[in-house]
Amino acid sequence: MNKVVKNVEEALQGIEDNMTIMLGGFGLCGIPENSINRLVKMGVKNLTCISNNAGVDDFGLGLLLQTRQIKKMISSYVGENDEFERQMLSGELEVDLIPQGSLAERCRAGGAGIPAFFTPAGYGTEVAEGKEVRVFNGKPHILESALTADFAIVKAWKGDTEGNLVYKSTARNFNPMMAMAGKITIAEVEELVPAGELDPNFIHTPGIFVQRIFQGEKFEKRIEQRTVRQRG
Amino acid sequence: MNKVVKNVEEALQGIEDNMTIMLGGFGLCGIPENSINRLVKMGVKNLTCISNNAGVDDFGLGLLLQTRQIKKMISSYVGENDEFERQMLSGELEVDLIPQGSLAERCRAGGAGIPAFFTPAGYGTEVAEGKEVRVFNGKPHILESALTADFAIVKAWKGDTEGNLVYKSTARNFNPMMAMAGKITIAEVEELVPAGELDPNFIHTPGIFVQRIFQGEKFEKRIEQRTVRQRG
Amino acid sequence: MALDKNGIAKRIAQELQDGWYVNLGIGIPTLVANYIPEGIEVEFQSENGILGMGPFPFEGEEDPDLINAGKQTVTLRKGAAIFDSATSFAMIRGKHVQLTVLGAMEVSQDGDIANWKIPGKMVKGMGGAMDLVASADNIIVAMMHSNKAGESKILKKCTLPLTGVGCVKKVVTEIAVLEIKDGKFHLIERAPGVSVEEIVSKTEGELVVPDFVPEMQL
Amino acid sequence: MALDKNGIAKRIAQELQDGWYVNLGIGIPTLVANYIPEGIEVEFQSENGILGMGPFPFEGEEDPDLINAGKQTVTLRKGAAIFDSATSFAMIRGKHVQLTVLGAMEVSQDGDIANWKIPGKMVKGMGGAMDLVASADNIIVAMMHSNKAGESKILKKCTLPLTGVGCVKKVVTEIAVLEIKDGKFHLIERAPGVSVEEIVSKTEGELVVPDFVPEMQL
Repeated sequence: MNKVVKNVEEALQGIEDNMTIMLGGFGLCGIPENSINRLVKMGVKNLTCISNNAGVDDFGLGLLLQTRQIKKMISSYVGENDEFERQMLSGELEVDLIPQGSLAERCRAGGAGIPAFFTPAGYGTEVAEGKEVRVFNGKPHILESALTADFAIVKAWKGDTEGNLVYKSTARNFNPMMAMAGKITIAEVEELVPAGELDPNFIHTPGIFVQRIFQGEKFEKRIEQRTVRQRG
Repeated sequence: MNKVVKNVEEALQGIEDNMTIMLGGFGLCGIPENSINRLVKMGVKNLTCISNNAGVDDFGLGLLLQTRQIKKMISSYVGENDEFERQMLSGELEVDLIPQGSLAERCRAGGAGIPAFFTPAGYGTEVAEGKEVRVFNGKPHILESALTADFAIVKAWKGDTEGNLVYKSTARNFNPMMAMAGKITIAEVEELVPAGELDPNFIHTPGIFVQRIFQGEKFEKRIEQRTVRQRG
Repeated sequence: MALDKNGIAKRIAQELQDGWYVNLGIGIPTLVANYIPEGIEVEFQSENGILGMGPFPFEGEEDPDLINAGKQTVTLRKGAAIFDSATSFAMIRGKHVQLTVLGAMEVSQDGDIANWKIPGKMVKGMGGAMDLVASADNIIVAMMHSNKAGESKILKKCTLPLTGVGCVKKVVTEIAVLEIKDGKFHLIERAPGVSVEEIVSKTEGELVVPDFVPEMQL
Repeated sequence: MALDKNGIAKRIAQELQDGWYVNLGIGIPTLVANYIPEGIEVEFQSENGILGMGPFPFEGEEDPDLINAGKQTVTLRKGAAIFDSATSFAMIRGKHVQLTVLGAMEVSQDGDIANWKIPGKMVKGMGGAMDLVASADNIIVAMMHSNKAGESKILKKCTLPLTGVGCVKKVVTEIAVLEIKDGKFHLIERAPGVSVEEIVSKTEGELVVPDFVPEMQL
């Protein structure tokens, strides 16, 4: 089942104003750089973006904030981003903050046909407002619903022509769950290999979850917090 | 964090009458053979066993049925097993049948701190009896609860001293979820390797889920349905 | 003439569309894999954890660690992927599998299906069937039109414990192709040489018969 | 004399037990990793997907694909494992992580914690904090006893939006170790040279003071 598209232009065809888009990544690690740059060029507007973070001013989702293409962010941790702050405080940008574990599980649930589940996270806080509370084993839990998206855009290390994906190290993060939850899932990979080159036993995202795959042209892979120790 | 125990005897210490035990495997594929043989020798009784299948008469969980050590089976598909049939029809054995996907998800939920979730599987059938029904997106779903066990016993291909596990091919099946859901999880592996030998990026079950690990003495790996095709 | 099992499988294979992921149940459904139309590429999912299931292995190459959901030794196609049971049913429940083909003991005109339990007899369990029928948008049932006693299995209402409700869209038997909509069976095709009268007489459920019922093209 | 951040971290490190998996939050908690007692082996979990997190890399060996939850470049220890965010929070929610250490803006005598939002100010989000505090059986808060305006952060009731309710069991500040039980703070230890009076005066919440309050042994 060949899922390969020529390039980022072809991969992102069909993304339109007002759509909901999931984007993998944690901080700037494992984000679909090429696709984000392309979204800026496409100029699609009023997007709802589901992503754990919102990039920095001049990289990642920050770029789409600069151009005011995002109407709403659904994230667990934002900031590190002046333009984001300005838009949020002025009310230009809607922000829905979700506990990180609930965000991950809600994306997985969306891809797995689980419409809702109970979690203890957020009970007693404003996250629980308007949500059903139920006690299990003496402990209150809140009911959280599944998240899906018109398009999910994920970034993998290697991918094959069938859409099977392998991530590298902590660039995995939210990518596997978001790959499951997109009506159409687009994978940008550092290296596109023929079917059969990836070991079937060590595939992180089976190709069934991926509709389009392409090899990204360039990956900057910016480091957000360069921390090192001295030798010897 | 060294999780290694000497042998199957040490690994299964603490398993007592009336306990609930999860056992990985699908059919006879990926079952913890050495541990099952040891349970027979230990003679623990009135066990509740959670396992997708119940083995065959003289292999796998069938051995524990022969010795009448099992009080209740929680499975999705049983049979292929005359002694099982006899005990079930005579009422000696309680049997709780669960849709396979719900069984897998309930084990995962148990390990993941999700006390309950909604699934469409079983709605309108006797599986739904006594369970809450709720409509999501126009479709009725039933509320299923998490499963946990006093001990989970899983079988892996390779494991390291820290308890990190790698499964081989379809012998993976229920093992990863059950590894998550045991209060104490025991892993029997074909090959025990030093920490650092398994690639951190390709570990199926992180060691945090495993409390005890040992290299099994002998793996018969019986084939249930040997199907072949003729050469060209 | 009524079809044999391979004929039923062949007819169902005509329903396959390029690019589909397909889950085949045990029995007749498994045979569908032998009749994939030319120019069509489909990928088989096995709920024990395979995407891209291949044919049986050559003798001597059986791997006890590589079986399908029927516990048969199988092989992997190029580009296959292995996963755990939770992920497998995430694919199924999440509607990532485009077609499910499975057998049945009874089907009703409301699309209900019964295929896992006969009260008073040995119960083997539903396996993955309840997840599959509750989730798939596209379910084809492969079955014989009547049981061994000659009684219709295409019913107004199922008499056996249900596997799922209102989920079956199409039934292919040895004599007919039926669609289910608006609470009725609709006769779409008949097996070569089988008369409409025979199908009508063997169908207990309400059956809508159009003026012209084409023969299956196999 | 009041402790510095490293002192707080050092005191918290004494709480570690052999064989524990530990999640350290950003700030002071991160420093705990530098003071693991001799003979104790613990494994650090980072919620972005690491078990067995190691120290910062040597200069020139930073890997942009290998960061911790604070987005800092890190390394892996021998025997480490990488996983996705859903699995990471399965570990946390499922109580497989034995200890969580995190910072706070306020803690109440009922064990409530507020550490993610100041109304009217920029809100950065809760990240994984709500999952961590709602799940862990064993939560230690590392914080300063007072805010910059000199007001106590050890309160009868939190004034800021909560991160979790009734979850904090122990608080370590620059001047004291407090346990929370029965709806009260209990003074367990004081920093070397810090008087009980000072701690009492800086604590707004109800504080139970035993006759003898030992000094921390650092």
